[in-house]
Amino acid sequence: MPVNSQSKVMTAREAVARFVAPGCVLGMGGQNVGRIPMALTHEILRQGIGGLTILGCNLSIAMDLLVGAGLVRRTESGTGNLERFGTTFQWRRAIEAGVLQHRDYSHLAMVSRFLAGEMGLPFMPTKSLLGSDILNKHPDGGDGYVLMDNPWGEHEPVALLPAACPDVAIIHAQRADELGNVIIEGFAAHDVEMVRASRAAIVSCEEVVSSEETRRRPELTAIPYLYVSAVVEQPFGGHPTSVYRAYDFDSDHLTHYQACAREGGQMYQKYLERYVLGCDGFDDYLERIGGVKRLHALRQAMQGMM
Amino acid sequence: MPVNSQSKVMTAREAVARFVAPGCVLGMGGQNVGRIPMALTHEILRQGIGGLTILGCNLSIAMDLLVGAGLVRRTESGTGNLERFGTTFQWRRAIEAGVLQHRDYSHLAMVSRFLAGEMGLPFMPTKSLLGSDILNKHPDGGDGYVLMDNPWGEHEPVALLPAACPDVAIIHAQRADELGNVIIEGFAAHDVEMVRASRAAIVSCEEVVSSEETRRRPELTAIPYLYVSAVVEQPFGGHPTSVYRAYDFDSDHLTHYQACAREGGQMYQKYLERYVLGCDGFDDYLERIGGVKRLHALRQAMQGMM
Amino acid sequence: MTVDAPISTDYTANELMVIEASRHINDGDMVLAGTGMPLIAITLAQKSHAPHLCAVVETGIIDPELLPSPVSVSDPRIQYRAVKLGSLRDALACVLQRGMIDIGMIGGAQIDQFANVNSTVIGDYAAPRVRFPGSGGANDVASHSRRLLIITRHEKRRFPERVDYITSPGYIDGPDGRRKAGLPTPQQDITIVTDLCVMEIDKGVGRLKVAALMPGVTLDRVLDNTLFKPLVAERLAQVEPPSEEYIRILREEVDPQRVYFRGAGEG
Amino acid sequence: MTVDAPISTDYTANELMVIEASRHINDGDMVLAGTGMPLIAITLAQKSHAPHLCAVVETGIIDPELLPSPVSVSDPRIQYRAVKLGSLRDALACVLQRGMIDIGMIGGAQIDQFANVNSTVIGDYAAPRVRFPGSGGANDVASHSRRLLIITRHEKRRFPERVDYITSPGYIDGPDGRRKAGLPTPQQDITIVTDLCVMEIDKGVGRLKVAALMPGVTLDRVLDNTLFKPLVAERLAQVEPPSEEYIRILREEVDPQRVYFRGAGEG
Repeated sequence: MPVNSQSKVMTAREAVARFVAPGCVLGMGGQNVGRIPMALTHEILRQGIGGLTILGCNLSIAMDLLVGAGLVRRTESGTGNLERFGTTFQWRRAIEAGVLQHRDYSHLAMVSRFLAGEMGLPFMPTKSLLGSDILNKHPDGGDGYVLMDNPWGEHEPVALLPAACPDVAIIHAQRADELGNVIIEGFAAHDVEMVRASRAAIVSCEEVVSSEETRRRPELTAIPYLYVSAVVEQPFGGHPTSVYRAYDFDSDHLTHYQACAREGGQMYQKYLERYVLGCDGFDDYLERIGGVKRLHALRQAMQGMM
Repeated sequence: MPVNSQSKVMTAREAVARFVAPGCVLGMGGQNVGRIPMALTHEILRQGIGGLTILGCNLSIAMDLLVGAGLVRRTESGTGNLERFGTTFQWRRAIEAGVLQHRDYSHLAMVSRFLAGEMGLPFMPTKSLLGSDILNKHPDGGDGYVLMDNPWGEHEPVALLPAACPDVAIIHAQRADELGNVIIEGFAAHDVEMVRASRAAIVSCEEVVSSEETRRRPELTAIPYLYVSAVVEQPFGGHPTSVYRAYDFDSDHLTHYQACAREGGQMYQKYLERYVLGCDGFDDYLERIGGVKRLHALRQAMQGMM
Repeated sequence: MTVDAPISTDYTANELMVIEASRHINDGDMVLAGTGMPLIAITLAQKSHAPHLCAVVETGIIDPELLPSPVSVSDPRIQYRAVKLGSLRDALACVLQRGMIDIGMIGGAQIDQFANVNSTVIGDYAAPRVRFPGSGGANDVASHSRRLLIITRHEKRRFPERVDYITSPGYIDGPDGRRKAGLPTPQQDITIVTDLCVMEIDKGVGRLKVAALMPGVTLDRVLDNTLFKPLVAERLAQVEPPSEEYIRILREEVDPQRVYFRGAGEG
Repeated sequence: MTVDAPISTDYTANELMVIEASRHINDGDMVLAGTGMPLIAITLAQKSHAPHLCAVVETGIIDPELLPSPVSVSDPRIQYRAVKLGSLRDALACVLQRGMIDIGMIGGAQIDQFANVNSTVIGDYAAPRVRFPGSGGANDVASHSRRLLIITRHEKRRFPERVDYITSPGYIDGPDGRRKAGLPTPQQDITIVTDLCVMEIDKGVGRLKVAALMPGVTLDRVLDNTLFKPLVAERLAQVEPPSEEYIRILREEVDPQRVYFRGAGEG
């Protein structure tokens, strides 16, 4: 089947319906308040796809929404938080309540696991984690790592970590072409390794460009189309997080989300209803959070930093 | 010592004298007829720095010159050749004569070893090499790899390869800035992993640009200055190999070199004298191979492919 | 730039904590700092005595010019004029694990007498009383940095005998703890800067020692606010109060929107 | 594009060898090809029946449009209009070792009855009579491709009972050879295309079987030029002669400068 002449551009609804299955292992891109795949996450929420295992380095507001909506069984990551805006409160509460399994790693450990996955390797060594309870207090009966001695050293332990290969990865980027070649601006976090390690990947982007453009400057391609299953054009698809050179994060909305997530209960349900479940797609959400005026201000804030 | 305000631009003579020591492990960038660090290699030849161990994925004409001049003790690589132009004949002869140690790996194996080095890891796993004599007929008594079973699999052998960390790497790129940030156009081969794995690195380039330019588009930086010891500006510094978007390889000169290398003896010594040892720097060499007219033709040949 | 005298008399304990942390950064250091006070401390250092520090941010940012009040390692404010915008692997594997970071800076919810840091859970790991965000890059920074600096508010509950969970290893259980665990930096320098004092690891015993007190703070106050019993330096120094210039830089150039120092300088 | 009849009567054995090899590439295949005839075969395939093949070149080139007469995997002629120009790791680790290559194509100095390939030495490895370039990416291609295609001139010395050195493993020593070695593709399809015939691996015994003969070539001639005794298919096919159109494409669009086919079509 020709792969380099087929457009993979589709709606978020279609992409999520086709590639995100109940009970699947979902890899999430971006970090904290940067390039989080919000539009795709909202679509998963609206389609109510549950029983998910979520993998990432930092897991942030997108993961918290899925946990808060009861769609997540397990997470594996280095952190769950929005940094200055606080912990991911729904996640924290679910762990404290014992209703969510979580496996701790460090950020380097997680990207190492994706690195193994993208290279077709069963594991990746690391010299992090040694001496820590991330190794010692392991909830999975020890299948999360193996210690070995460096065969070329003298009592030099190395931790082997199992490859992480999500069933489907979701990321948000600045640009992608119709074939699925992806351009990332600003920090890339773990997105490239994770997408290439995954069995399928959905990329939402601010703008779909022509593959003619990609072929004119192929050094800019962060991820070639070989790994990408669907391309979704959604301007502001990372809101309320930031997309470098496009728009700043929305501090007010993040603060509001965190207040609802911390409070929980009715207030959180109202957030979900108003901003996600009751929305007719992500553009409707963008209207509800303040529409053109708000988005324009976020663009201007980013321009001021260029 | 401030690293981000110091210019590392210097002559090839100075860079090689400072960073390439007799008996050192030298990593070489580029592949076959593409982006081979010829200007830096000529300088090593003129300075007569010997006892070298050379590492690379493919080792090509630059390595062959150093072997032919008797400066190399050992090589470790996936290949020694110039592909359609033939084997690296001086290298082949030296191995057949038993005067050069060589350790075989595959190209993936070599880049995996550099990958371990750049990540601060003692080794890297691979699923290549299994069942081959690259493992079984090992000349070093078995210290070149270790086989283990994947702890998460069932009788699934994995080969661990030791990290490769050259004392100094030499590469040729299109552009670098005065701090040592490097931009590579066209294929990157193993250059990024190798430079980051090395204790020092000399980068020659077609053009030194300003770090202001680097900071305007930091996604283009292939190697940040942290890993680079010296920057040498040398247009056509990859001749007779090709530098993408700048010039094509010089088929006539490569053919001539191969004829001399195959013939050996007097003829090879004459090549060395005429094109390297007797030259007053690389610009003098460029005059001798045909000067402006020849170089212009190579530029035009590349333009014709753009 | 001279940022010395005259001495300020109008500063908060939090401000001096960050200023003191920034003093541990030498010009030209390669630094990896986590979110919060660490990020603020390196921003201050870059704008004062260490203009040539090279910041490496875990998300993949190499040597940016730090803009005011960054709230996250993913904030666009710390991507400005970087020499490379790359990946988490570029930063955490190819710089940090590669052994190139001179000084790493992190925070933490609990720190114990061996300088072990907990940012994961309070209580039993399997059934936690309080769940924190987790390691992030902190375990990596603590494992691989040549020097480690930890910034935290000095509250009793933050300084237990033993952390509930070692997220980021200090000396683990004594002077040979790091070596026994196989950590690549077995003799790491570790410094804790709080709003009350500065503690340093005593490598001979692998435990924290109070090295200096903040101006106006007594040793008793430190001990009263520390659940473990730290060693105390024979000659207990006093942390230098900040110059007016440092305070100005901190308030006007580092955190002009008062994201970190609410109310500071407004009284 | 229809590149069928009429049949050419003016072609060389080398030309048909490359054309036959190209026929093994399906449109849309992800292909990794080494220098020489493999590169020529995929260039031909892209310009004829497989315009949507995705070429991955080991130096880091993804999906280029192949320009005429490339002489190397580093040739600028195979970087044109790629969707990504990346690294050797991108190609050999993240595509090939990741298991994404449908068909890998290599050459080789020796091929034995188990389809093991030698491109390293003739004679004793420690004291070789002839030293060849070595594996390059060939070992990787043979280890990880779903299907493997080997193109080589059919000369007696190239087909020994046992290769002097296994650079790229075929079935090693029998039907379970690849599985025992732990190769990720234990049941790989292997095809050898020469100027005399096409051989295929018989997975039941892990040995090569003559499957088809080039036009005008007898089985005896194949056997006379093969040091090992290959299996022979019950129904021995004949390789289809090329159409005039394929010959035209090969000569005019793939190798117009006669880098590979000196003298072809000039008689």
